[in-house]
Amino acid sequence: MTQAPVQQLDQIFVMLKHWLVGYVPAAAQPVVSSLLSVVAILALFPALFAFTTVLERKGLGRMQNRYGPNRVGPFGLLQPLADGIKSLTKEDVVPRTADKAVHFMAPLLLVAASFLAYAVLPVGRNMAAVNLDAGVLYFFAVGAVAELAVFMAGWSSHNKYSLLGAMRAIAQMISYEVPLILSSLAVIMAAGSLSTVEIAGRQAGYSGIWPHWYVLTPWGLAGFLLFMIAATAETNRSPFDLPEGESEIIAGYYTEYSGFKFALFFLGEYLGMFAISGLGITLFLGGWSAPFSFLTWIPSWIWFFAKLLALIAVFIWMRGTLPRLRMDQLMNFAWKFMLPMALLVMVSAGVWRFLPHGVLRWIVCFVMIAVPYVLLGRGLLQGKKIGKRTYRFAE
Amino acid sequence: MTPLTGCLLVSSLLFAIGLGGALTRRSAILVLIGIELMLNAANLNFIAFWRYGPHSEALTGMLFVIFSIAVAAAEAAVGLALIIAIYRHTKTTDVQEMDELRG
Amino acid sequence: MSAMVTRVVLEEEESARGVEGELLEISMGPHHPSTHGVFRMDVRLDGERVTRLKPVFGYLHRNHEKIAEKASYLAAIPYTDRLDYLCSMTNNWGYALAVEKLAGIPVPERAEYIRVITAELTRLQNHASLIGFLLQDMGASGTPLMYAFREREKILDLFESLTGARMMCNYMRFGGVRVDCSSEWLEAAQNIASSFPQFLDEYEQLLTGNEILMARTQGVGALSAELAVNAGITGPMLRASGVNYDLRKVDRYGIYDRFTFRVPLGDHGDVYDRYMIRLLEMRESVKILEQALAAIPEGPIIDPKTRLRGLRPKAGEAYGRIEGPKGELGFFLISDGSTNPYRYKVRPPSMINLTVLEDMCLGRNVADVVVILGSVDIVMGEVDR
Amino acid sequence: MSLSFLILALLTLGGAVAAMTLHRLVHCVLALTVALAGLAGLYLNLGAQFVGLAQILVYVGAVAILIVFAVLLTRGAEIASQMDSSRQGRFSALAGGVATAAAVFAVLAWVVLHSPTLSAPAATMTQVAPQAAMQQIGDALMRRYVLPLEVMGLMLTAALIGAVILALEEKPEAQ
Amino acid sequence: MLGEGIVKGLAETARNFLGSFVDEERLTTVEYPEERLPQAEAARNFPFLIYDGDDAEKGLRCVACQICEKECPPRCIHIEKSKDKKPDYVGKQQFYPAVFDIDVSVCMSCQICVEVCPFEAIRMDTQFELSTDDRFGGLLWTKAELAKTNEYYHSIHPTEAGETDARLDEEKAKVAAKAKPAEAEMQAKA
Repeated sequence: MTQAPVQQLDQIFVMLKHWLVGYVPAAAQPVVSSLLSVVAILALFPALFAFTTVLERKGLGRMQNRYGPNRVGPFGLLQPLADGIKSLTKEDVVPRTADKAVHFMAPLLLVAASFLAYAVLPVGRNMAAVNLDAGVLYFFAVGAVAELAVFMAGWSSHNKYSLLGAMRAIAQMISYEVPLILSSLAVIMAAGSLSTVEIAGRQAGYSGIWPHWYVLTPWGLAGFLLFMIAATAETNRSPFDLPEGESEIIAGYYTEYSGFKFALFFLGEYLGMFAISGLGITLFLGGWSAPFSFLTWIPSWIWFFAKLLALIAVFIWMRGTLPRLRMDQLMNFAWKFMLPMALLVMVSAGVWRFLPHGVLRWIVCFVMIAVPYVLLGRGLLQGKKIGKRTYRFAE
Repeated sequence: MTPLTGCLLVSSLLFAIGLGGALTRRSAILVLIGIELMLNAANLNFIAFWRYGPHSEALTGMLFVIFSIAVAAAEAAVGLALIIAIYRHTKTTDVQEMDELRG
Repeated sequence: MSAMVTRVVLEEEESARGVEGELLEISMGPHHPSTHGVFRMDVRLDGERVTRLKPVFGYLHRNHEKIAEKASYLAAIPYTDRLDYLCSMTNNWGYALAVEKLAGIPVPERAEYIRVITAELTRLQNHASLIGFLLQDMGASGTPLMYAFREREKILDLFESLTGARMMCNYMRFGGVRVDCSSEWLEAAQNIASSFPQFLDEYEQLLTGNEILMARTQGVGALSAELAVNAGITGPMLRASGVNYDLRKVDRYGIYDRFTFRVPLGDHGDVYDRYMIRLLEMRESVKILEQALAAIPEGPIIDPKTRLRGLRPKAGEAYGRIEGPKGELGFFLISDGSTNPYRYKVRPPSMINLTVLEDMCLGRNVADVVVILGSVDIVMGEVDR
Repeated sequence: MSLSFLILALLTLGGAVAAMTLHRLVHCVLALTVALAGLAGLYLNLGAQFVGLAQILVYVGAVAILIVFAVLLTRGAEIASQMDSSRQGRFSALAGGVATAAAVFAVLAWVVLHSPTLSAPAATMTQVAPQAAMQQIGDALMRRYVLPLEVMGLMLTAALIGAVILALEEKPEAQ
Repeated sequence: MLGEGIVKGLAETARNFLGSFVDEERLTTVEYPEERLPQAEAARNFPFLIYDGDDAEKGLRCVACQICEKECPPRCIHIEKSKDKKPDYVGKQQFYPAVFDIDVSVCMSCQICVEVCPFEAIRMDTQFELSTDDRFGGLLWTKAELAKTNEYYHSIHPTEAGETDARLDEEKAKVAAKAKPAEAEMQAKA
């Protein structure tokens, strides 16, 4: 009877919630239940944000052969506390010519929109705040609101750099939304559902020790990579951090923000990153399911957060390595590479579905993706005459 | 007042607001916004009738709205492209000054 | 297309489209994260395309030349440290060379070798950190810069143990150098010279093949050989445009004719070429270092007959120039026979290389402006003096 | 009629009024997004989940942004119109427009309130929200409405190409 | 192939990431102020005046020749010559500085004063934590603050100090050799 405690551990939060809800009158139960979920999300993800800022700074530091923050608290873990106090006590500067109301609302809207997205993420078995029938659609709809918040911030600041940053941000977010949605469509097609809970559930089975994750198919892997690239662009992370490209346009759309509002932007950005990583995990990496069948005894929510942290680490790794793209190159990449590849992934997912099981469909799907990848990649580089060069020397 | 009547009243008010704006505002972009509002008022009607009318399982009203949203997106794109193209020529977005047929 | 024509075309376009509302005028700097100090560019943008760029400098003007004219020949040396504060050694050398020409002072053998060694070390650290800064401007969040600084630290430690200061070395004197280097010091320099290629390999692994870096730099800020020569561009920037002009080969000042090294030349004159030329130059510098460290003789380090204090060269003029890491660094001196120069003029490579900034930037993107500026290799202390 | 319906209706109508009366164009667009978001809320309130979410995705995410871009691209016009202070004939045009709109609303409201079918007792109406699962919508789109769907796709493509061509910068003719 | 260089770069940063945990050579950070780098013997920061013996007034080597004041590039030294004289280290009667001020905020640590001093009286200190909130009092150092013992000099620049002492001893010996016959004469007279 080792199964029972394991299951209990897996469902500990679900049971906790039921137990708490059981104490309120029946009429108020739905409200209290959703309130509990909201409180959990509101507490958990900002905490993760705080932790990630330290992780990022320490990780970047190590990549650059430095220590990173290590003065506040043990291993510098209290650094976010210090940062929070600092941003709270800083003067909140609003430019005189700014559109005060819009300037005030932009960070709030951004953070609110970022939080809303978590409603449909299943962070563990039976652990989604809402099981929406159109969960993925909801996710993208809420994500679209962030674009508006970014525009509001850039426009209301009445600063040229802010406006440039906002224009860049919106153009980039709209362009990369297309491959983002298209690559998720492949999974939606394969799973036959728009519900995040169901998509995660579909991937929970195992063949031998291997899970049924979509990433473990040729189209799934390609789709996952495309999804993560688009997600990087969508969340304005390096190498797609043009909207806030420090060396070019200071801080982009939040140039004119200071103090706590600035911190809110920061929070919103990270929340967006977690949310979209969470969606990537749900769609491609099997959500909360364990990577091997013999590891299922570890609670599902641990797996979800482990995967989330791994993806965040990849984000940090990329940031520590890559320089930034230019606007036109970014657009070229979106429309000339990402879009055709995403369409191909969709087609390939369809082919995968209708070919019989066996080696053949692996080969067909792999070739369907690999050959255009090589060709498109070559076109992207050689079309612009980009490549390594040789140099001559004078004695 | 039944819920349906409420919806229809809201919808007709929305339509009137859009119409009033489209008629009185001079900026072409605002006229377009007015038209969008009127279109959305119609969409609300469809949804309301789907919800409270008979044969809701046929989803006709809903699908009509889905198509309508797609059309509206196309309309907005083309409309704004037109406004920008005109602006390039005449340096204005005022509908009352766009009175020449010659570009 | 020559810059003048580009400018005219862009201005016509500008007036055709009407200036208000569509063109954005932004002031990049003097407090902008990527202007390498206090440098300002008045940029006019059409969308994100640059239609006009006016460099504005002088924020860091410290009256260097006039101060040097009022100071004795010796007292001017510490001020040359502060011209291009990354490369005080080569600055010292350029000035010392000018005074040596003016007063006809010989330099002992060992001093010449030490000068070559310190100058090439300076070149290594300057180029490495410049590439780091360039990548920083491209948004690489400091990683290449930190790697460059890691290596630079070793060289600066070496300088400190020799001269007492890390950056403001104040080391060379007319007639030689200030203090002798020990054999341990030479060994440490040898260590750096032999481990540096390893760092360069690591650096290239991180950067050279990177598609984003190539896309950001290839074809960006191209400078034709003709314009480069006409504008008086020197240094790696000129060689990236394909002109074989290296003062170490042309003037063979000091003892550079004793070393075998090659001068890398680019064909496109764009930012990528400038980046690569600097990388290749570092490898050549390492070669020179190896040869110099192997051949350094014993002997005096300064001409014993030279009066450092109260030097009164005969009336006359002299121009001493060296191949600094940034280009031709020249010092022009006129003596009227007194203890301080009658006229003292610096030819700052940073500033002259900066003059073609607008030509390279017109019609390009804002993001390119930053990268192009980064590739010029400027230090505002030298530009503004 | 529930409280949520009232709130959403007020939000929608308030947004619409603001969108049509505010002075700065960007404010109008922001107000418009409020109105459209309110409408999406109304759809969700009425049980049309897919439509509500699509409304947010398309209108807030795309159309509003598109309009914002148009506003920014025609910034010159706004500056000019702000300086334009001629108010002659504006009042009569304003009054005419408002009167027309009011008349239309009066007619529509009269019809709604006096229609015999609509004033039927509420009991005959569907009280339980009809089910509209994703599966059903998908089925309907792919089976019964497949032709309209295809036409829609074609039209969207045409609109995309058309918009790109219209807004494409005109090349100065070769001389 | 597209992405090759990016993957190489990622491998490089990963190598450095791991290397920073195992390789001392890579992680060059020194956590000041708990940890400090050993200072190079040649390190220089601000000048100080050397005195021999215990009394700063009496043993000060400076003879107020004002060469350093003239040669100092930023002109941060201010000297006022004394009216009377005192014996210097070889016993010769010399002037001494009544006032010797250095404005540390102006000084650019160039060491020119050390080079031009013919009396080995001024040397560079290695102290660098000199920040103060009092710009005019705290950063204008007077003779009393500048004077340091020869032992201190030995402790910070042992090699250089040794050479200097050797030079001074030689000079003293020379003077003494010259003085000896004279002394003997005097004694003989007496």
